[in-house]
Amino acid sequence: MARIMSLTDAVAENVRDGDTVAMEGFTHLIPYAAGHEVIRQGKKDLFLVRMTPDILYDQLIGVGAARGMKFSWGGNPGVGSLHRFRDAVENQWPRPLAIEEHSHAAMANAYEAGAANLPFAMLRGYVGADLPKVNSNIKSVTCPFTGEVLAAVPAIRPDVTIIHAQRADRKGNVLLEGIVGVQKEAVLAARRSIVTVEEIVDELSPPSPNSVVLPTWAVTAVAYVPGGAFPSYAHGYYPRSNAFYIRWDEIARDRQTFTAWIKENVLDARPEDFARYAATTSAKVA
Amino acid sequence: MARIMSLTDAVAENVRDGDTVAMEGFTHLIPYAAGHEVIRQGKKDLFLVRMTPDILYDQLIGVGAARGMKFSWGGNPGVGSLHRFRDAVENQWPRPLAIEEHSHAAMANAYEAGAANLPFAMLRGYVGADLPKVNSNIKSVTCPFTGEVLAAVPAIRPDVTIIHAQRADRKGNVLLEGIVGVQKEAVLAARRSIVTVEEIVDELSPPSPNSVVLPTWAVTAVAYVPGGAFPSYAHGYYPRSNAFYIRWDEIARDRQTFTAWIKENVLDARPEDFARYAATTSAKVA
Amino acid sequence: MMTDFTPTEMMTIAAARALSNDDVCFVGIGAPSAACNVARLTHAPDITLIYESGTVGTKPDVLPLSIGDGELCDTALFTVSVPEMFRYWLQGGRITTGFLGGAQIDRFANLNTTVVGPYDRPKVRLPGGGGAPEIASNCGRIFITMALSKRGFVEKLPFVTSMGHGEGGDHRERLGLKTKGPTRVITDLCILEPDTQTKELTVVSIHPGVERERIVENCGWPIKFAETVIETPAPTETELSVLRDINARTKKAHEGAGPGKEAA
Amino acid sequence: MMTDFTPTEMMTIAAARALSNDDVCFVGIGAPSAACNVARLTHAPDITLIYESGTVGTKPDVLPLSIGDGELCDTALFTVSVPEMFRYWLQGGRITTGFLGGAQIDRFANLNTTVVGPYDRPKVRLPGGGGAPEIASNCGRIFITMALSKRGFVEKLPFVTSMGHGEGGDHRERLGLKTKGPTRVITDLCILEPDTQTKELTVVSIHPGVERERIVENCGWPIKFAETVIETPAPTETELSVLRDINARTKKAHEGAGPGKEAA
Repeated sequence: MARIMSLTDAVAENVRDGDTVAMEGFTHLIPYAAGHEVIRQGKKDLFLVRMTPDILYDQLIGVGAARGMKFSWGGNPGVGSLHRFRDAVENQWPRPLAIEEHSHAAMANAYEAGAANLPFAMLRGYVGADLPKVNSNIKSVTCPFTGEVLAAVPAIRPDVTIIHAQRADRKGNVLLEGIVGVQKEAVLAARRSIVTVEEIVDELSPPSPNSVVLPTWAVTAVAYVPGGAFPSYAHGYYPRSNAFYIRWDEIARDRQTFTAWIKENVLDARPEDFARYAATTSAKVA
Repeated sequence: MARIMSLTDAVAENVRDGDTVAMEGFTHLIPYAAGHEVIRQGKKDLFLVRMTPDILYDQLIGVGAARGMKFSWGGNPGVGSLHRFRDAVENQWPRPLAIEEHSHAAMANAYEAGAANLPFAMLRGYVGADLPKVNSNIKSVTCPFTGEVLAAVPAIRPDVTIIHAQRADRKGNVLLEGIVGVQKEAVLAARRSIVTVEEIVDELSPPSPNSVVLPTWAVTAVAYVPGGAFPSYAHGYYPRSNAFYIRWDEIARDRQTFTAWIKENVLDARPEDFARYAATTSAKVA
Repeated sequence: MMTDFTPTEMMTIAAARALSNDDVCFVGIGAPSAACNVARLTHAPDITLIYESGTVGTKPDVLPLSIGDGELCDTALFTVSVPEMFRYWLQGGRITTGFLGGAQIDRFANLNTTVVGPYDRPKVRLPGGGGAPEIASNCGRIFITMALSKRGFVEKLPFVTSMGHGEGGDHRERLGLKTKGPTRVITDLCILEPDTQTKELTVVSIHPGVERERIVENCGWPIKFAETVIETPAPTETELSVLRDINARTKKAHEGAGPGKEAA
Repeated sequence: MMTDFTPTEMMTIAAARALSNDDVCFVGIGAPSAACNVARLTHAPDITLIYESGTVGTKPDVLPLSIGDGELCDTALFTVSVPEMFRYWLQGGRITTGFLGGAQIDRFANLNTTVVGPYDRPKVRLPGGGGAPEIASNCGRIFITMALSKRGFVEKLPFVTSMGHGEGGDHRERLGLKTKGPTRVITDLCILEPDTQTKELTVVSIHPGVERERIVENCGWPIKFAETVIETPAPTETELSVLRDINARTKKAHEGAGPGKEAA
């Protein structure tokens, strides 16, 4: 059963130095508050996994918390480069970053295989592409019926997955809605999981029998962190701050402005500070 | 784009003698009206596919419409045997029935692989079981990373899939809710598809962004057949007639009572006759 | 403590007691479904019941006739597609306990629900395995409940639909399985558990009023008894009334609907 | 017919015209997204737009900054998980048209969005392929839109992120692909299509007011012109006003939110 606990305790108990960590969210519901707590607690040598490492992973890489990263698209969506990621790959600053690069389809299938407790995933993929030449974790498998050859990648099985969701009930059952990305798969594929939520409610009341629910016995820890996805968004709660994504380009371009920003907004901040993003927005539409 | 048409035309155009046909529905939303139309039109030599062939496939087998069947559980749920199925397998009446038998997990994965356009599905399955000894379509595949051996089955790719759903909009987009079984996969795995619905509405209005919707361009034909799932049920419209399932045992046990029932309730009936099951029930709860 | 109960009631209640509040239980239809819901309505209110139709955390007020009755979905925490159920939840290793019944069982708790007679020329064609083959291998442990009879408890199965302990001993481990397999078989006369070494089913508890001879007579193989055999505690008043209530509600709910002429 | 428009506007509008009402289109972010939505708001109101975040049949009022903006989900017919998107819809063969951009392209319409320089010691590390490798192989056909420049249209790609026509000719068929691959590349100066035999990109249409020399100068390889080259029709008043309106709404929507101090 999931324990409902503070974000500080949830991260302290479940994220360990050296862990393989997936903080997922496909633009929507990115667990910023939890990622900042990981930085504040000085976790190190993490192997980060994420389809779309965006600003949050730029921050983790920039502070030197990561030894490596498995990913499929590492940019600031619609804006440009992730400068801290580039600085790590191009100049090894603040430390070298070992990368394992895939396509979205392969990553999505690899999470899916992890959730399904399979050792690998297969896909019609990578045809004519160069990635298999530089990534030894892209192999092939032959259909025993037709003889067709398909691409194969190892299942993703994180030590811990961290996501943000709209709400949980008091038993720790979690509801996600909207663009749900690979979060369900990432949680089910992981040994441990932390879910930060906008609200804790008496009744989960899924809007449809087939809503995306994670039952309490499939989650390790739930933490109440309203606003915890900012500058990403929580469908029905507050919108994405596209302006912050645009502004991040200036902040992250320079090592010093980045470091100053981290000090002010992460190291000297607390999980509760995210609440202002939930509070200052227009009324809920959900 | 799906065409909205009569059930008679939909079956006439899309179900051909000799076809591999999947009429899916895991207890819920079984397309009885459409199956009866297939019988009325005298379609023959069908290869039937279904995880849980229940009364509807008992009827199709009993009238001699099927040359074979791929399935994973062939009983009358909670009641007992499917007598027409048994008569075909045990006594070849009214004709022999070639069977390809799997487990539920294998069938579900095989539909999933069909929807995903993969040639086969893999699963942790059949360990220590005898089915692989009698079914040459159960093979194995080896993980290229760990060397583990997994079971493999061919993807299911029906010529035509037939399902029943709660509602469609006027463009032919379809919504399913409740126990959705493998219907989405069965439709996406098929070359052609027919969906009968309880209602045709102006706006589909899915109750959640992540509702189970089949877009019009993924469906071949939509037919308005209220009550078309009876004695199965349509969540939010009318309940399952467990009493009819119990009663089927007597009807089907004997070849003559079966044949008389088919004449009265199928051959001499029309799709519109199903409307009484929709009409006589308690108010919608959806 | 009641004395007026049927063997089937004793079986269901003994099966219910095997479950705990923390179980995430994959429920087979029939006797398992009754046992799981009696557990939920007595000592294990927070047990998670899962039916293979995709309903998770369901709390039916009446017992379903099929594994996909609307009642299961209406009262579920959520409902997933059947592929997801078998991939993420069962194969994913999220189920602590699978609860199965069967037509035939052997001394190593292998089950047959496929055929009597040769597969190609069956004397009796049974429904088949359904979810059982992978329930048996992927759940943390398996409970089985079926009435003891010579037809059901047989020396040799004509067909192994789902593996229990195979040929006994470490057979499961040899096939790479990490789950426990059948750890308890609850019948209408007694409770059996596999011997720790040989894995042969052995009587560990006998229901009140049942003679050892009756157990021996109703088993198709020379059944063994454990060194220490206890008496199964008789049903309590609460257990019996909960079971009888749900059975009565169920009977009422499943009657009614007309014979294909009138709707329910 | 307008004469006052920018090359980027011409590019977007020419790209929009390539789409039809019946298309089911997998939309890349940036220029493709603008083109697809202009198509939807002009001649193809029933076009189905799909973004890889899982939104199907979306009708955004403003252009998304990312492929997962809330606007896409709010206006979608339905939204699926990302694994389902890539498995059932893209790999499932349900997408008629994929619309891609890229950092670099070669004469056979292969794209690079991964690195400049060696992969292990990149001079410039680009974001990577994202969905592109499988969009390129699994969609019925591919449109590409990017501005013509010597840096972008190169003789040899340092890295093939997604395959176009490979080494040209029947390379796709030889790899077992049954989809068409890139059938059109829309730039700010002209439209290119692969030669039917060699598959080399060839200029088939030149935008109004553009000289052939300017095209030659801005391409990194000796670019070929088709025997018959037409002039791209200039944007209509409707096309331009739709494009400018959506760009204005988009700009307004993406501004605002404070610098990590105040919420949007």
